[in-house]
Amino acid sequence: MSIIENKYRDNVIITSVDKFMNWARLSSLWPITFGIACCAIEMMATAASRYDQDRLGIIPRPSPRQADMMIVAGTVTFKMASRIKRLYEQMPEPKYVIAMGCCATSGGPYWQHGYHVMKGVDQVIPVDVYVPGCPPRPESLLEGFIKLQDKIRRETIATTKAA
Amino acid sequence: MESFVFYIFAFMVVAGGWVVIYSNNLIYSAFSLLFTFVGLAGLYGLLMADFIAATQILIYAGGVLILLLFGIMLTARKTSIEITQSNLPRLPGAIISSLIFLLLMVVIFSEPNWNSATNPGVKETVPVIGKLLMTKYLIPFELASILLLAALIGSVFIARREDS
Amino acid sequence: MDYFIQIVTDLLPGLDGLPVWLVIPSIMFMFGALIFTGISIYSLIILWFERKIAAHMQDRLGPMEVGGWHGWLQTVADAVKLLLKEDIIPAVADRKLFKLAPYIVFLAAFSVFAVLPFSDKIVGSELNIGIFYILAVSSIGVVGILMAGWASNNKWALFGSMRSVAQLVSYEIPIGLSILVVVMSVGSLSMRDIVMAQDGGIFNWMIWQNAPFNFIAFLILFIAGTAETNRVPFDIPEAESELVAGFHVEYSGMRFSIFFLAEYANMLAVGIIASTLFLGGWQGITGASSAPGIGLIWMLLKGFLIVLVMIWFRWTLPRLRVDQLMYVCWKVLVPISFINMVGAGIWIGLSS
Amino acid sequence: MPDLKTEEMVVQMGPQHPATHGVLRLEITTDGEIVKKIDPHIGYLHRCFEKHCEVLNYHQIIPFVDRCDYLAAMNNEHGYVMAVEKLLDIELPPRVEYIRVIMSELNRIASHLVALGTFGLDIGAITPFLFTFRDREKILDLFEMTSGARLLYNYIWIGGVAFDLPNGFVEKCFEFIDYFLPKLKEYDDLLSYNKIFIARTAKVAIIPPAVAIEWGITGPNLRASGVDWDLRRDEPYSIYDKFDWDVIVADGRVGVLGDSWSRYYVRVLEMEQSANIVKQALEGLPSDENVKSAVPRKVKTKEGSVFFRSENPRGELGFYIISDGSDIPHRLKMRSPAFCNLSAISDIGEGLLISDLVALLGSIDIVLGEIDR
Amino acid sequence: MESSEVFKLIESNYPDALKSTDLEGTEQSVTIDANSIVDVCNYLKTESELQFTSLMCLSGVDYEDKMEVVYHLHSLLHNHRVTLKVELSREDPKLPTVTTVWKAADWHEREAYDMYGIVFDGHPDLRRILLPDDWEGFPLRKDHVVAEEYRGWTIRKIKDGFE
Repeated sequence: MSIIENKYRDNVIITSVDKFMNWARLSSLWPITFGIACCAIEMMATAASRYDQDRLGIIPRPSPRQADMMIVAGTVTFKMASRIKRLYEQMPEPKYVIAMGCCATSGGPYWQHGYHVMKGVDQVIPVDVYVPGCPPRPESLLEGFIKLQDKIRRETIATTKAA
Repeated sequence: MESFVFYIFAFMVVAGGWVVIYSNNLIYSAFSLLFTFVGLAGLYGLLMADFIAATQILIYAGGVLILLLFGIMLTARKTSIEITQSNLPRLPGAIISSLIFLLLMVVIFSEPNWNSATNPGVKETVPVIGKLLMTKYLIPFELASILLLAALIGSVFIARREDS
Repeated sequence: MDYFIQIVTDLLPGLDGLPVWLVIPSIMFMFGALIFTGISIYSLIILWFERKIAAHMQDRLGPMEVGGWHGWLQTVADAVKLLLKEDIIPAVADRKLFKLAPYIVFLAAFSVFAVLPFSDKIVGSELNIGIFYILAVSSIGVVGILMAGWASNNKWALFGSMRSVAQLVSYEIPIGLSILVVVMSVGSLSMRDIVMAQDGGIFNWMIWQNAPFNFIAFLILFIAGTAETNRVPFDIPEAESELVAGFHVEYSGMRFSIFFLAEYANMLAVGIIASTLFLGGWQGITGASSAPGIGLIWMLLKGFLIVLVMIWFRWTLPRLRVDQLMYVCWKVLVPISFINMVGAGIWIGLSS
Repeated sequence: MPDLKTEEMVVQMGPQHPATHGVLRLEITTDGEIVKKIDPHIGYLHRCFEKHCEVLNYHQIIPFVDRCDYLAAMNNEHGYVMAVEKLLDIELPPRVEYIRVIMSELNRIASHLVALGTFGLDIGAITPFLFTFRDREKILDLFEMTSGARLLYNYIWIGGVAFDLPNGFVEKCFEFIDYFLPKLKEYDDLLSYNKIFIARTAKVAIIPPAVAIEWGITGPNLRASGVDWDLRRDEPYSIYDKFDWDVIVADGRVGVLGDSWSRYYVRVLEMEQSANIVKQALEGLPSDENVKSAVPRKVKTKEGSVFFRSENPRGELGFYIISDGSDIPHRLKMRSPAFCNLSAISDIGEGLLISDLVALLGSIDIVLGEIDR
Repeated sequence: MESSEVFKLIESNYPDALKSTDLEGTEQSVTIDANSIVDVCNYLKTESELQFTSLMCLSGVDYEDKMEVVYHLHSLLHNHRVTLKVELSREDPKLPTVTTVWKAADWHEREAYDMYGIVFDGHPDLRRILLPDDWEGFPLRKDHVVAEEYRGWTIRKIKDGFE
């Protein structure tokens, strides 16, 4: 991912460094303020008073350069797809993607007849966590954050073992 | 230690000046002026002219340099970061600057009381400067301010004429 | 500084044998490192505070999970994460200037701390032109911001830096004029003298003297200081809804955190300068205390209070437009502070 | 120096930009900070709504109508359903009409709250956004109680509504109204009459009435320009003529007619009126009736066409339905209010500062789902 | 004023322009000749009794054998409305623009062009509005077949046995 990954074998020190680094990363996930459609409103509601994603240390940043993850909140169209790809490429490693809602996951209700709707954002960028729902409730999105944190917790900078 | 600090500042001044002259990128030239100014301020500081040093930074780094950079950025193509300059008239430049250098040398060495003094220690310079400006150098001081005022009004006038 | 040198030589008696040209710079370096650590820790704390205060103003809780009790490790995690991020330099950016800019901005913010009197004894250098030095040095940061905006080769960044520079250059004038009021009443540019002139309890503080001129000067200094640190309602250089993130839009990871650090260092500097000039510096409400630690605590407390008010501003007010910002400076603050200065001069002349 | 030329610069604002409220892209040519030309690019959220209408039957379209204007799903459903009912000639039980009006007006408040909050965000005030969202949650609670969903309800059906009001809804709704009306004062204190806010929005991006009509601007934006026109009063549909309420027309209180502040404040006052309507509707709510008694099992329309407009929070929402007699529309065109409102931006936005352009965009309150459909 | 009276006024002023009137169906409408639509619209907008100042809606419609453009006009002053129709051939749908009459027609006409390929002569900026510039085909035409892919991304993602 970043500078020091995949250079060392697994050992005790690496494990504790892992723990520390992963803790920092999962505790401060800054999403890029990027809402596309209906889900964006629920994403805003997640940031707002009642659900308050700041409790988990999640504050939105307007610039992709300063963001750690991207919440693809809404329907991805073909016109938009290349933009999303570019935004994703502008983000610094390590970066994560949450596909929020059915549209971002698979095209959702526009799956069959949507000639201009991309059937899942995973055709353009890799997705870490899929949050289902149309739109997902803020609770689901928070659950998605927690799932992503679990995923980060398992990361390691050691050389990946032969599977 | 003092001479060590002196060499650091002197290096900053000379290196900054070198980049100003020899860089092909106009922006680099402008930004390296910052180092020249700061180094110069450091030299003033070593000479116990602390007020002059601070003024040097305030006026030159904070004012003149910014104006210069604004000038470059606003007149040149904003959409590209490459602004080049050429240093074609090198020979005349060399002649003029060596002449100035010679003149300075003559002035410096013809001064009769040119003795090296010991470090006078930290003294408060601001009251002295203030008194001098208000007594002995009152007329040059006022003339300079009138000149600046005239320049200011003139530039405003030129800028405003466009509208009418 | 002398006090610090004395402490270090007392603690490490072996230093006497070493040559002076080696010892003094290394002690200076140690002092610098100490200040740097202090600023970093302070920034982490104040950031956490800001998030908590903002959250409670908005019917939220703010950071709650990271580190257990009320998310007190939140900002530490943020800092560590920023340091671990990939450091992107855009392909079209000017690499040299892009790398250099954050350091210049931070350098300007950091060198101010060299003369700030944290207490009677804890002070980097007791320059006799202290306050003038601060004015001068802080203007270097402008060059760094311009450099950052230009080198990013991003139009939003360029807009941001242009706005920022215009703002910083303008607001230095009311700051200078309101500082002059204090300097006139004390008769010295030295920070130490200014604090000493306010000896003897809360009613001798500079803010109450020369009524009402010093009070107006304090308000102007505070408003202009808020503008100098790019805080709401003067945060147009990084206006989120207009310029995405302003001059640091292309910066990521560590370089971005340096900008962040510089902003919070500047805030603390403004707080300490304002409290030194007007609120009695390291002296307590009843006057100076002889114990060395007490002065530092008073100083930080006052600085912190002013920073808190700035935070309060940020989460309450909308932001001004760029021309209104200039209007406020040139047509409101500058004339008022000028008249204020003249009035204070006359007052001082009459009362002496 | 009369021939000193400044270079013009083309800036891409969006599709990812905090001020564009979604995925709008503005290609703006600027001279310094002044906007010289705006070229809006839309369609980044074109979800083929009208194509879906040509393959789905009348009932199935309702969820897609929801997703067009996701901030005012109830209002959209109401408009669409009334258009189809006009084609079918259905007589509705009165209770259904009352429930629909309550839902539409509550959703209007919710939608305006988002508009207010995001407008504040555009101007740089962060806290009002969280306050409005806090109050909006209370409305969403009411919706959740009735329809089970927070944002997209699929609640208003052709000929009725999906469920009757749950037990305790009326009391909770009264409670909400009592809670909400004092909050308007809070917004006034925090934002509306804030000096900086007024300086940023009053006399900024003025839309004169003639220009507004010419571009087909409707809804609060039109009323902010001083045109006294509200479909709910002037072409009464549903049961709006039974209630006692006022059409809010801006009076240029702090600036001039048609400026950004007027557009903002019309919404604040409209929320008060909506709350009034809800209150009256709750008081006049007829007792238990079967809310699904008029719901047709299979929609069989006669051949023909209908154009029906209703007052959406963003303006006049029109549905043009051409039926060929089957249960699937031959053509359904949606006249979306935000589409028409936004089309004027290149005309109005010229000569503004970038900051004012942001204020203009925020004040006309666009929803990209509806613009791109 | 009732629609039928407006139709009579049009008939008396522009006898050649009027092709047919439909007073029977659910919506009264009048069909205008494509070439004189601008004149008729200008008349409807400026005539003091009518003053159709706002163009509410402009829709393209595709019948299998012909194309239609439908104008819904409304007068804020007199509060009356009228529906105009223009019939076009499917092979070469072309008619003059009404952007000179109402500016609001600008985006509506671009949309009709985007979706149906109807060409509005004299439109200042007739290009695709919703779909990307390099999109092929006019998706709302009844005979439109959705392409398999766009820029390498799959548009239709239909599994076997699922329709």
